[in-house]
Amino acid sequence: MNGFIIETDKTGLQKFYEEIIGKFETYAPVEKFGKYDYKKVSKLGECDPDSPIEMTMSVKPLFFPKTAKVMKFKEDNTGTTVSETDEDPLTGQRVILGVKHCDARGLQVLDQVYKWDYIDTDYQKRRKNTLIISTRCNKAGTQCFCTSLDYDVENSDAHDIRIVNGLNGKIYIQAVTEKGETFLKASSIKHQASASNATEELSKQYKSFESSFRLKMNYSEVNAKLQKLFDSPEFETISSNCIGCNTCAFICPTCHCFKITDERIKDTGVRYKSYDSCNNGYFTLMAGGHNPRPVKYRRWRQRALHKFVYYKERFGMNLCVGCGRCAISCPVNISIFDVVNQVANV
Amino acid sequence: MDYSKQIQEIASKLFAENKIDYFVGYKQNSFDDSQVPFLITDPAEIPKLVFTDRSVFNLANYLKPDHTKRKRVGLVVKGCDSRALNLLLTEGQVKRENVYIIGVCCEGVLNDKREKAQNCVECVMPDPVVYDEMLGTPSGKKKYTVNVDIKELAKMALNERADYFESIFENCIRCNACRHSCPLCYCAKCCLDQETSTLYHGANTSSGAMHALMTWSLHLAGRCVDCRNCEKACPSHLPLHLLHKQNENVIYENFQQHLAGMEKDDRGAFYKYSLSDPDDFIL
Amino acid sequence: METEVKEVKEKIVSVENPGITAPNGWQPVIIGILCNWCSYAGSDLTGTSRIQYPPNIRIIRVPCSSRVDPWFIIKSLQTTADGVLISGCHPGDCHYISGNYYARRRFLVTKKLLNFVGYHENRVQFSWVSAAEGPKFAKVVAKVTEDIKKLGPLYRYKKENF
Amino acid sequence: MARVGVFVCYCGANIAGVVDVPAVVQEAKKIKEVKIAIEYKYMCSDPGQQMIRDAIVQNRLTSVVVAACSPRMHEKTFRKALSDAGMNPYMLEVANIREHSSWVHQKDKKAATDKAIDLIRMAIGKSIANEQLHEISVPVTKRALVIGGGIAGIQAALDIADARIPVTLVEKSPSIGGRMAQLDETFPTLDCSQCILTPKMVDVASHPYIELIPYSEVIELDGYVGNYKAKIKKKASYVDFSTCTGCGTCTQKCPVKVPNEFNMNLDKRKAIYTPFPQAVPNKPVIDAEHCTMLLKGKCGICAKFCEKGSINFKMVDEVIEREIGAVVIATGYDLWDPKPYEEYGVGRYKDIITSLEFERMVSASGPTNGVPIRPSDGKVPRNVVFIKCIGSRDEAKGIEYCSKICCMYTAKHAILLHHKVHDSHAYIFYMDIRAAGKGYEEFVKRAQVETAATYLRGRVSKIYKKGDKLMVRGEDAQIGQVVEVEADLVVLATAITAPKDNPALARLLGVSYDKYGYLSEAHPKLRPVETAKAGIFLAGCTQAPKDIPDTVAQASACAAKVCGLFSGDTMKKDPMISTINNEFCSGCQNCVKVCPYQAIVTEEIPLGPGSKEMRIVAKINEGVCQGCGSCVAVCRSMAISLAGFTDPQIINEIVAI
Repeated sequence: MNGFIIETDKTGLQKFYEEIIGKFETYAPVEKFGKYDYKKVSKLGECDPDSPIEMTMSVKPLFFPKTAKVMKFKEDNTGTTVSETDEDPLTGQRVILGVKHCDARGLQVLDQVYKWDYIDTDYQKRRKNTLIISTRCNKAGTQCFCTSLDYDVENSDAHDIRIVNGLNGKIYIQAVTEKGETFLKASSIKHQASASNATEELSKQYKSFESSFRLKMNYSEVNAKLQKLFDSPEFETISSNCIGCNTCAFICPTCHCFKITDERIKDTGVRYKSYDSCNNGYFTLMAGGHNPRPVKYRRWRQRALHKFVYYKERFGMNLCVGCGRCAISCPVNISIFDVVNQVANV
Repeated sequence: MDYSKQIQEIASKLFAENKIDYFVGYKQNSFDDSQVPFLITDPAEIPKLVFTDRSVFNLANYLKPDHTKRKRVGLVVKGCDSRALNLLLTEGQVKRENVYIIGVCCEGVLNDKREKAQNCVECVMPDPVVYDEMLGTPSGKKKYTVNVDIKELAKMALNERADYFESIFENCIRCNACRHSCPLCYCAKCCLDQETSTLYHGANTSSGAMHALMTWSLHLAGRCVDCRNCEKACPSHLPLHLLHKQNENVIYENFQQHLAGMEKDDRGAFYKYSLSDPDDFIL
Repeated sequence: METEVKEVKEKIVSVENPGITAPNGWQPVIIGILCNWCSYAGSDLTGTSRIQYPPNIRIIRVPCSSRVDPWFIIKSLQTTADGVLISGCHPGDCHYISGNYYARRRFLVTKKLLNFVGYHENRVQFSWVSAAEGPKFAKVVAKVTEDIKKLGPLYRYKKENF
Repeated sequence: MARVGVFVCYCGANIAGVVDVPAVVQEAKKIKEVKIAIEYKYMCSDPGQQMIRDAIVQNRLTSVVVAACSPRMHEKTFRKALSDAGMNPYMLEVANIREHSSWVHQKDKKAATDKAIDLIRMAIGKSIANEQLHEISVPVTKRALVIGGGIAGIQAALDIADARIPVTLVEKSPSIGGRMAQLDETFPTLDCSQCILTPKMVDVASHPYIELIPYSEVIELDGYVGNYKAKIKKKASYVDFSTCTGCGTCTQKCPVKVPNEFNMNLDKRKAIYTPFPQAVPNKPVIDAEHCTMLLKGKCGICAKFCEKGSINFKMVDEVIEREIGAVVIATGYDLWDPKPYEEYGVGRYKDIITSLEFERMVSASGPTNGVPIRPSDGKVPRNVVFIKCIGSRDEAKGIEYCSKICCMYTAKHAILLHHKVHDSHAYIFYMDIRAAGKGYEEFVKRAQVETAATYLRGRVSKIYKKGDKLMVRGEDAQIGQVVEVEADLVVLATAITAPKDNPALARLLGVSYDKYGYLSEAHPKLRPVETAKAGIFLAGCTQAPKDIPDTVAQASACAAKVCGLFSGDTMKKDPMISTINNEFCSGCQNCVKVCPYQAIVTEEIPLGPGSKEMRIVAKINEGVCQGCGSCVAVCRSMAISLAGFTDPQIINEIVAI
């Protein structure tokens, strides 16, 4: 559902943000080493909710951190005793500003795997207690292709509140979910619904945004074709350029591979869960030495098909949300977009 | 500098005479002026080959993977790249007869801000040190200068510097892109991947990252040729060159001005010694 | 133990994190990695000649200083140690001819690198102690212990303390 | 699952006096892997060891920690105890709580106790990571190879052979004997060199355990201690030794005359020749560079006159192989060429000769039948000037070191000159007189007093010709003024240098050599006859300048070493050596570079199971590896591990504190 729209301007928005930062534990894109990452902020000056997508990490780490303690253990002559970690899965309300539409969608996609089979309580807690305010891009990045995937970017319900910079210089704050609506109502910003032309302005903005895309593809066609292309030789050719650095997986808003490691000192230790990537040669290495994906192209095939076929089959959503980050941070600029199209259009 | 034409000619010659199975060069990106490594087996692709001051990536990295390792490869190298290649030859990773090296006398490449990259400004050896064919005119060895950032950091107070590096290690997500993009990290199985946690910090904690990056930089001490592939690959844009330059600096000052990969059969500073090495830091 | 009491009074601060002060009665842990032929023999001699030195050092025996991989040092500092002492044969006396020459190069670079990323240079120290230098070993340990007591406990880059 | 037993020793009051042993035991009991922890007064005593043995059996222990004195003290004792209990002896770890705790922290009992606990915890941690190791036994081929047939080689060969160990003696010239055979008399006793040497030479030839291969060179050596394989090139002698009787007709008849190097080219020999009358073997060889038959294909007179028909111009070099267990290198020395001394007119004035030339002259069997003469006119010299340190101790023109023997042989020459030419007078210019050795100083005195040789301390600045005399101008430092001596003959005591092909030989054998080309010993003080490469030993001047007594002593020392090496059928070796994990090895060969013993080689293995493509990996030669661990520290991919000091063991120690 799309809730009511508030029309305001730069200063209004600023006030809105400042109020939030004042009231809640707020996260927003903060620049470090020329890269934006979602960090806790105490005042608006520190962050930039309109950070360019090319230079912004996804919000994934706020829900699925790059490393987390799973448990503690202690060994003595009585045996091994396991205990909870001191890490607190988020309790209080949390707000994230400047989330990109694709990232928000990414979380939606991740939810599927996290509430299926094993329920990851920590993740659920973090999701439940977080309100996502996303800003719609005005221009697509060089590698973006979110609009040509299986979800409606314009009316996405992946975020609670949507902020749109109208072409007319006005700014529209739109409640998307009930959660968002109540939140908006609670805020001091004037509530009365804005001028009737708001909806047109929104769609106008979206039109221009949509037209700015360099990359476009026919998703359903690609998806359909890929289902039959498991043995495509193309995977070998496209993977030959890949240097196997795993960056794509680590910065991807939807990749969720992880590894488990123990760190111990004396007789105590902690078990960690940390990011890993299916591009790692040893990722599928089994005890006894068998490895179903010993060579790069097989790992690439897994990556591409998992994103565009398997996940869709299982959860009805495409695992890739078209943010193009993999292509941006890939040292040799391999884009999942090019890959799937190349393979599909053989 | 633009050697696209020459390189295309050489490449087609090599394919024609069946001297190579692969050719590794650069190709223009479709959407901006940056370039990407370009691995070709089919002569028809040759016209796409380019080489300008945007040909940044160190192609020696492409002699690592299994599908090129034991094949006959023709590739383009700049000064720093050729030093890396030199080390790969010395360390028996590449057979000399298997590679046809087109050495380019580099005039420095541009970074994404379109200005001369820092490592090119401080470059000691812009000319190829090993090659079959040289393009451009050599400008000779330059004077060694201490990296500017190192100088800056040296001025900092100890705990400030520690804070700075802590922030670097915190921002590391341990994707190991640095390692994979480094032409000199060719180990069959990297010690940082060995999942025996008593040995290694497997976790992505800042201390784990510190452990990994420090060990890594020490494995490259006296070998790093400052091509900055690692930095280009790093998704968190971490200034990884700091650790390497620091080591390089210490080694240059203390061990007979040693610089990595300059001479043939030089394995790096840790694999030889001199009786006159500094002893004053030892009680 | 007077010395110790005094330290408690004047509150030792960790050099790397000036924010943190040492708990009362804090004593540093120092890991000593000694080569089997010179330094370990030397430390034995210190014992047999009953020369007293501070009890903070824990000694690990290795065949040769060239066996010491730099990341042993990093590992020690990250886990249990507040400081590390590595000791081998004097140049030219190496039981394995040239081991300590290779080691010497690695140590210099490692020491500088650790200092560069924010460890105090005295956290990691090196010495040449021959099998005959019992007294010297005691002196070295005393000095290193003193230095590290001054530096305070090491928290920087520690593995999360469990 | 590890089951560790901890055994804490009181060592009387030595440990218990300071460390609270019961408390330590209690702490040890708390540790997960520890199944039993007990204390005892003297663990090293028989009852103590019995306790350990029983505990091992009763508690099915997988590793044992003994907390007592230094492992350097009793490690072997306790290892034995373990193996007696049927346990692998290398599952033992010793926590050194005496030398490292009780004895050095006597004033602070609590700290000492805490430290003892930590040390034990570390030992337990390490022991858990211990692996079962087994003593390596390397088979030995009981045959020694001696390179060089000078007095050093001869002595070594004889001593080894007398212990009934077969020896292969390789000499590159046609006869053994070496430099000593060229000498006339030897200091300080002036007994005739030939008289004491030739019997030994004959012994070598006739010894049942010695295989003498003259006129040949070692061209290849591979393998390791106890198991070397040597390739030896026999140079073509063109004479079939098996039939040749050594009658000497051929040498008389041969028309070609060649300068005779044995006599320092003072006279001529034939193109087919035996180097000297007492040569062993006493068979002639043809000098291919000068034989007209071999050069131009005509002549062949020797063949005509040889009744046995032993001459064979078709003969070619042949390469033979020998399997050997140890090598003795005794390649001797060369003489330094005094050319750089132009100011002395070296090369211009005939009557300036080197000591060895003089030695040959005064030798009864020499070119001048024992009478020194002036090469220029053949007259017998009256005033002879000897100049010492020609090349020695002269960084500018020659070499830095002292050749050690010149002082003595010059004194000898003065005496010999006096014997041969009674009205002669010897002047000796010297820097110092270094006469350290039994009867040496007396000998020099004898030269000074008995033969009234004039010793002038100072360097010679110039030699110039005056009539048929040589004017030697030098400084006499004692009176502090320039002196000129009118000499008939000038003898230069030239330095001795390492044989010029030593470096080549060293590379071929894989031993190290110093900047002068002398082969280096394993330890300057404690291992003076071994090289760094196990099973290869050094005798004589090939290691450093020596006189005959020292040379012979070192040769015998080599023999003793060889015999020791061969005392058993196999050599027992400590198993604490490096091993390589091929899976991880990336073949960068850094280990090969840093290994001080050349114990690491490379081998090619298939890329994957059954694949044709090969990759290079390092390979440790367990016969040679001494277990220093240099390779482990430089192995970036952690493919190498050093048994007894593996990474897990050391890390366990670090994290256990």
